[in-house]
Amino acid sequence: MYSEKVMDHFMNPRNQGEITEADGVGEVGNPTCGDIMRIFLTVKDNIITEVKFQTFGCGAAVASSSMATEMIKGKTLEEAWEVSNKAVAEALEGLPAIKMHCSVLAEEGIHKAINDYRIKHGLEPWVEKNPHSHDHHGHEDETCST
Amino acid sequence: MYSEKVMDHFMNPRNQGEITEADGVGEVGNPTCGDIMRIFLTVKDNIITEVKFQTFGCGAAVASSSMATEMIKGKTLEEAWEVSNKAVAEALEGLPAIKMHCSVLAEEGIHKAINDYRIKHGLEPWVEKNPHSHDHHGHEDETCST
Amino acid sequence: MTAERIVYMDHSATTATDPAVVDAMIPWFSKGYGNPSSLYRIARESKTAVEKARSQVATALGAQPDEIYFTSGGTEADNWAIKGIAFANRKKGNHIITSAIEHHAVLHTCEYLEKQGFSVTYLPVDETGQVRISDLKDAITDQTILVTIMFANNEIGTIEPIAEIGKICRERGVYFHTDAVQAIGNVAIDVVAMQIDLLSLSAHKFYGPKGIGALYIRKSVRIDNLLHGGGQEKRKRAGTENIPGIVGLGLAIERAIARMDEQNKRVSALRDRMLDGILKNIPNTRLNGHPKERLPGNLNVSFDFIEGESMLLLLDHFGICASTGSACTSGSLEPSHVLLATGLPAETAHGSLRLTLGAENTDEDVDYVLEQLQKVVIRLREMSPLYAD
Amino acid sequence: MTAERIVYMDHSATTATDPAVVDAMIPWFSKGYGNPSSLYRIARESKTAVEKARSQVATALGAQPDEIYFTSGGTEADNWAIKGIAFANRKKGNHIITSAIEHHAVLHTCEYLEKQGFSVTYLPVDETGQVRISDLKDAITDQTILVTIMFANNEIGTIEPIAEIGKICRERGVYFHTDAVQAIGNVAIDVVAMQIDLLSLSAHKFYGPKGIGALYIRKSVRIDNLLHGGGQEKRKRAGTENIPGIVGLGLAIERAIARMDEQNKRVSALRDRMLDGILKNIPNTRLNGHPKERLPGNLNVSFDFIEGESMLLLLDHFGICASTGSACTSGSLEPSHVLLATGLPAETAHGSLRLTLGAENTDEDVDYVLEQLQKVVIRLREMSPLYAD
Ligand SMILES: Cc1ncc(COP(=O)(O)O)c(C=O)c1O
Ligand SMILES: Cc1ncc(COP(=O)(O)O)c(C=O)c1O
Ligand code: FES
Ligand code: FES
Repeated sequence: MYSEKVMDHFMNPRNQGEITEADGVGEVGNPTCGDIMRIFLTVKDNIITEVKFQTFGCGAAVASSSMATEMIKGKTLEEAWEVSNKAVAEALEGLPAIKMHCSVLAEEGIHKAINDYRIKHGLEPWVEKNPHSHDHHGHEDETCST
Repeated sequence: MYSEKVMDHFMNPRNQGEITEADGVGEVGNPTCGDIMRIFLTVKDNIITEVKFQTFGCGAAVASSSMATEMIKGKTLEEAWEVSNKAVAEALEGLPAIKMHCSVLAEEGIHKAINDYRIKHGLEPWVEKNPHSHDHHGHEDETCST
Repeated sequence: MTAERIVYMDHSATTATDPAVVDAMIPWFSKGYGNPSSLYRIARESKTAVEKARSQVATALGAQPDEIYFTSGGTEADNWAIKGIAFANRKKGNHIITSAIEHHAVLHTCEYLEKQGFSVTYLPVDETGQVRISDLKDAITDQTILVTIMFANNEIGTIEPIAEIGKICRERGVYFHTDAVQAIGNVAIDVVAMQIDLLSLSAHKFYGPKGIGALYIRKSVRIDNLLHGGGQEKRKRAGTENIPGIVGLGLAIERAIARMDEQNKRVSALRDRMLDGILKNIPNTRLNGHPKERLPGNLNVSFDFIEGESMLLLLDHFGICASTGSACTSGSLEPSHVLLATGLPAETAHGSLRLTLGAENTDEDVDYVLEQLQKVVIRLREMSPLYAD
Repeated sequence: MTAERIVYMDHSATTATDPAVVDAMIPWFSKGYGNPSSLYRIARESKTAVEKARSQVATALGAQPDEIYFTSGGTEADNWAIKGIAFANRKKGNHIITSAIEHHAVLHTCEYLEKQGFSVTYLPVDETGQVRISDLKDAITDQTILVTIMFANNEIGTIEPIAEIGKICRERGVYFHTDAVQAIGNVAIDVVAMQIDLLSLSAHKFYGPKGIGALYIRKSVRIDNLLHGGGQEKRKRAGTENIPGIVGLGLAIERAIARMDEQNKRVSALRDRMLDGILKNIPNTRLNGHPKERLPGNLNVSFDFIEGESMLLLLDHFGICASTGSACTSGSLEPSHVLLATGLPAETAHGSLRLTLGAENTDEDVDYVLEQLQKVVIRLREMSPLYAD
């Protein structure tokens, strides 16, 4: 069901852990839906020098956290903001349709962490360009019931 | 599906054939239902000295004709009249439920042949004590549609 | 006492599973037994096997793999297609068209739907067993939601004008289902070219295992589920997948299509020789069904003055496996509704014999059957009060 | 990279077909392939094999052979029982009672019937997963035609008070169907003593083949057909019989019953040892289901702070086959309706693991799973933002 890349990132997650004195932290998800993702950033000169994640969720959620954090490491905040869930999924060599929302979590977690940093630094939070519907488990026209 | 006895009488029918100058002949059945049975009797001193049958029908019909004719040979007409389809079926070591009506044909054929003899000899025909319903193929509550 | 020799000429009833198919199935019983809905490796392997078989079926029909749904056989496929379309499209209309010569899996399903308030037209057939296109055109109304006409008839072997029917249904915006249970492996099928919306098949009719079949459902067709439960088959057909059966079906259909042309040539030549021999050697005999548009292995003949079950019993005694349209065999009420629909009188229908040839039959089989059949017919006619007249 | 060692602990999902059962099936593919509806010898032999299997199933349930009908599996049996009773008894009433923890084959069938105008009561269960007899009594009205409550639950293994339910239903003149798919071979069943009117089973859950099951229908029960067509199964279930499957089912159930007591003792001892090990070695863990009234091989535990699918993926990496009640595995919307019905919060349900032990499991398997499972849980908790708190 999962690509080799997904399984690699799931079995050997990059950047797993926490940063105790992070410059920005973002938490998204909902335990009743079976997923929570927390992203920690260290920012120096507008550049993400360190990033860590903690994830409670499925294989796709873990792999997405791992891949997304890899993708934003060393990037400017502007560049990091542009990393979409689609890009994460593509870098993972695809996700099953019903698992696309797990990559959305990663995108949202990063956005939240960046805005946390911005707010702490007295900056306007950026607004989501394409807010994702919270059609959590993405099945047909049904939505997560909790 | 059929007992060994049925198969024996079907494969080696006794008394198959016709009696050209029979004392009594009875024909029953209906070609559209897939069965016709014709019984020929030679009667001497009220005793059936010879009997033959012709049958168009299933294995049970053929075996019933064969067995029934065996059972009445050498009997008085009164005794022959009493040979029931149940007795024929029992002598055949049983018939499948949906094939019981084939043995009824044999009983009726004999009755018809005896009454043919009686009428030819100016006697009152005997009446059926337990007329069989013409629930031909005997299936549940349906009857032969032709 | 029973003959040593067995000549099986009842391939339309069922076929022996091809040993190569059995070999392909075996690993999926005790080794690759994982439930495809599970996540671990042996389950993923089962899933892969199921998807491979789905592609094999799709290829055989000219369909896409995601248009193939596995069922427990032809009967379930027919029931699903007809009830599923009827209940899902009831708002559009309540009229269904079928033919008088369908298999009971279609006919009894239609009769059930009549009890549920649907109205069903049973198209008559001509003396060869074909529906008339003009009858079909006349029968379609704005209430019609489904036409279900079989690809080829199981008793008399007649092949219906499927492409023409498909064209009309598509033009009139009516779903077209065909019961192709007898056609697979015997007739070239292309669901796109023939404009078929739903198609039923059953593996045991083409040297696959019993208890497995499939329904082709063209994308975008609106259909209700028949079996409710787990999310298998893209949530359209619940129930743990019969992996060995599905694998067997996939291989069997692939092999059936691969050898179709060559086998049809061989089998129809045997069949034609047998027909010639019967008509030449046995008087008062007629061929039922279409003289040309018929399944390659199908022979259906009626012998006057005798009854089918006793014919079968004697043939069985000589090791010959065949079937009949006589009501006496089944204990049903009427001889074959198919033979009657072609205009055959009931008494003649009672004397019908179906011989359906297949993969293992040889020239020697034909000679043997011709010889024994002649003896059997003579013997039964001698016993018959009809012949004696 | 994947482990060589495979430890299968998902016997409630499906089981490997017993090689002795496969051996018994094989002759019926390519040799004894006759269609039981036909008349000739190889067909009569098929028929005999089917009737033998019917007796084997009847014996296992304390039923009569003519009360057993073969189906394509548990799903079809459940669909048939529930829809068949509903439609045949609609004049008597339109109310059905079931439980909140049934398999989807029952639940989705009931939901379908609700759309057809029936009214369905879903009885709640207590925290162990048992329905309360007083709830059942209160729910029965003069409109009630059917109670359908599973014999044993597939997720948490809880065994329901079937004999008590049967007694009440019989007293109140309501048909009682039980989905015994998980119970066969694990719990002694007697349909007469337990006053069961209909019972579903599926061979692949007790080391028989997939794609075959049966429905027990007590004599005189009024039920409609589900699959219409040929006259098979005493005109109650159409479709050419799956002879190898039926033969396999017959032998599998006979063997399952014969070894039941001994196997239950062995398997439940392994299960209990595993439970003890888990509760001792892994903190923040709880057992789901009934502490005693549960299937011998069933273990269902929840691990706080982690999610089931990732547990399964890691376990699979170590060759361990298990399942979970997390919604994330199936892509469905909610974690297991069964766990939620027992009052478990959704976040805990997401961390549930079902290990179902069976015939091949050994003491070494238990040791291995205990060792790997502890590592897996630690690893995932280290990654979890919930645990980190
Ligand atoms: C034309 C036709 N349709 C449907 C069926 C039913 O298929 P099955 O018996 O495999 O369910 C058959 C064969 O029995 C058939 O010949
Ligand atoms: C309790 C229960 N009922 C019904 C079923 C359905 O059986 P099958 O998948 O064999 O159709 C299952 C298993 O999947 C089950 O565990
Ligand atoms: S003669 Fe028709 S069933 Fe016996
Ligand atoms: S976290 Fe629930 S499906 Fe990925």
